[in-house]
Amino acid sequence: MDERPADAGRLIAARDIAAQRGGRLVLSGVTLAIGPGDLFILRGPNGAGKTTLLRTLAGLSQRAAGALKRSDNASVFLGHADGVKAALTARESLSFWRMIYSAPPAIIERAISRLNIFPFLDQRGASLSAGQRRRLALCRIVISRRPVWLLDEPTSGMDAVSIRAVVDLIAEHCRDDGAAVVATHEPLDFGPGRTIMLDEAA
Amino acid sequence: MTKREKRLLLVAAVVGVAAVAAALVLTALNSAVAYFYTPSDLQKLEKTPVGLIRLGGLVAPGSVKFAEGRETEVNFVIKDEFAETAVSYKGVLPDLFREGQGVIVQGKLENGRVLASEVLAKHDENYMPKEVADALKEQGRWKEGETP
Amino acid sequence: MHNLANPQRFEKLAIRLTPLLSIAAGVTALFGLYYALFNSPADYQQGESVRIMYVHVPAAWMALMCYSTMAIASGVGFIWKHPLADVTAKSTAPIGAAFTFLALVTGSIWGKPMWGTWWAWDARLTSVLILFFLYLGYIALWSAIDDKTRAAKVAAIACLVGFINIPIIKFSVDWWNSLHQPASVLRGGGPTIHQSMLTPLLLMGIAYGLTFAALLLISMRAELAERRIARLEQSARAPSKAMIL
Amino acid sequence: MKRLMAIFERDVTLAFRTGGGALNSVAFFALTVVIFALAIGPDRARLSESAAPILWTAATLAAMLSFDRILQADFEDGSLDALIESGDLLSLVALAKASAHWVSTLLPLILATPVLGLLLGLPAHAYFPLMASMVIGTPALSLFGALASALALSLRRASMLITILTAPLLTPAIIFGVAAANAGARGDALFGPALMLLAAMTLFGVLVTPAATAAAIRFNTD
Repeated sequence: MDERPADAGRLIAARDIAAQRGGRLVLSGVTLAIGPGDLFILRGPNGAGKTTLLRTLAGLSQRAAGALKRSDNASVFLGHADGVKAALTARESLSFWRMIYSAPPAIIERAISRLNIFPFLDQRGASLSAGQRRRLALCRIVISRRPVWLLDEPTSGMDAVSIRAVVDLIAEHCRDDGAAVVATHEPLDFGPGRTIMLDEAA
Repeated sequence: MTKREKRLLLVAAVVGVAAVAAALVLTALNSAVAYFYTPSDLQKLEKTPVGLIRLGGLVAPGSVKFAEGRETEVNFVIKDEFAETAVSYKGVLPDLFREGQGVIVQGKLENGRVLASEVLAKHDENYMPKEVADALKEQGRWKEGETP
Repeated sequence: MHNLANPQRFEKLAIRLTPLLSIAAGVTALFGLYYALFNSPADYQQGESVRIMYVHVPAAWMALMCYSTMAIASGVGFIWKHPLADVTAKSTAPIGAAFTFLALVTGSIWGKPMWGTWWAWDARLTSVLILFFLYLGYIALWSAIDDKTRAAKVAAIACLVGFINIPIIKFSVDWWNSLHQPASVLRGGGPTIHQSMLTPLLLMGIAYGLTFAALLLISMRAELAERRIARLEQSARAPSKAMIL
Repeated sequence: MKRLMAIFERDVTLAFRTGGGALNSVAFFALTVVIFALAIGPDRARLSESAAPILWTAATLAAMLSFDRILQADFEDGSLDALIESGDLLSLVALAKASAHWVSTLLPLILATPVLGLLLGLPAHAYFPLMASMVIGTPALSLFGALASALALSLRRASMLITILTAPLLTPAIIFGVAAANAGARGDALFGPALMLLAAMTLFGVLVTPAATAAAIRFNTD
């Protein structure tokens, strides 16, 4: 799986990129290629630039230097915020994202069952717990049908059962020729996968 | 629709909107959107305007008549090329006020006469020493209020 | 970082130019004021009050010029990402606001004896007042956003959108029949100001322009110094590198 | 297009659900008008003369207070990132959001205008010109409001800054809006040209603000 010709079939290829946050250079010299099947766990202490790296790979943040190649609609990004509206029910949120990503209904059914949304499908965002909101947010990631998932602390606020479900979901997505970069402080076990250590010393 | 077609459509829409906006501005500016009415504008109005209006034009020569013994009560006529409007005013006139001078008055229109509450003098874009102005006038090459 | 050489060369140049410009501005202003106050005739209509023109009109020119400078600098910073462009734009704003304020105040002082009012809501006066508020908004935006790279880009957008006001100011007196008189100097068919009055006006215009240049250089240097300090404060922590295991 | 409709629909729904957000604007609008009316005093003639400027000013103030909602909420809860990624041109997303703001905030104000006009003693023939000027001119408010909201996106308490940024850009809308309303009521020839200038302002907004808003969003989410 590791032996592929350079850049062929790559979804996102970053070469020597640097990124700023608040005017300070937080990352530099990062080279990373993401292709189908790749799963990266992104680790590093607070302030090391995990979120910045994810946002840069997502094309949301400008890089300060380096080259970034992304194929069309390569990725979907989940940040710290869930993007769940307090005034909309889970069902309404999902149908909104379904329109945005023009996803077929089957995908939604699958997302709902995998992330166990059903129990609170008709509850408004305001009444959901942090873990429930996080699961709903992950539904959007599934619905997007984008190959590369860029996830920032996807399991924050979740109970053990939900964490297991999310880890399985991500692993399965990568087995199906998807890819993921997961920034996390938790000891999640995805099976095969590589680790990106972000550190001053690294 | 392909991406190219979409982009073309967008460009066409932008150009179209810009053209309409420009046409609207030019049409609007052609008809006078004014700080004040001229006497001929007033004649053309269908209804008498309610409330305060502004009227601008030249003070008709020979029309300025002060009330007897008082300098702060004055009647005069404002004219443009085609029409005239009578004005009454109580108050202090600006330094530049004189016959033939461009003025703007603000007040209520009653029975075709403006009862002004304010008189503003408008000066033109010509600046020159008095001697030059006199000389030009003497030679008949220039009249106050026009561009030399 | 990669373009540090350029600002440094600029600073060397600025240090040498600032005193020259200041002296030139002072000398021109002295000549200009001498002509304006003592060696130019009174106007056939306005009498001695016309002398306010020599401080008012150049201030109004500078108000427009500064905003145009800001807009051009913003555009340049936007497209070519030249490191000095957004320093120029930012440093011009307070100077432009001051000139606009000066134009408004002197205009008001001129308006009272001539027109008979301190202020009128005609197109020219209103659009210049709006210009003043555009300057204030631009300055407020800069000071509200801490991250200077971001502030530069965001303020540039605000500046460019507000540029629509500049042609409106210039042509307001032609488009609408306003209380304010039409253009006398920059008009088709040549100036309508007698030479004896045009000379002091242009001298004062040059003095104002030189003053602007000197002030701009000083405030740009201050801004560059401030940025250097900010950079020093931040460099405590090296950027992270990535190691893929 | 379907995506843009979805964004538009969601924003309108949210505006009416979130603590009566849109209705709060109507309440603010009405209260401002009442305060103006009380401040001017019982002179009926003066009141009806000032009706158009009061209603235009109050509507603009109400709009200004709601500008920060256009993008700030989406920015804070993370859905703005998702909309940026959604694949549609961000300018069009901005346009959809500005339209939603107009429908959910300004349209209710315009609908409330006749009632408040009654309160101010607006003469019968003055309603149509006033409403026409508001329908044609107020979209410009939403468009420039979306831009200001995007410019101030990364700031916590942005509504003061947004007011400072939008006031100079919106002044012409109030000037020509009131000019059109008054001219229409007087039946003089200025009505048409003033409406045209208003329409031109709105079109200028359509032309310039979406791209500027999109750029500002990108820089502020950077």
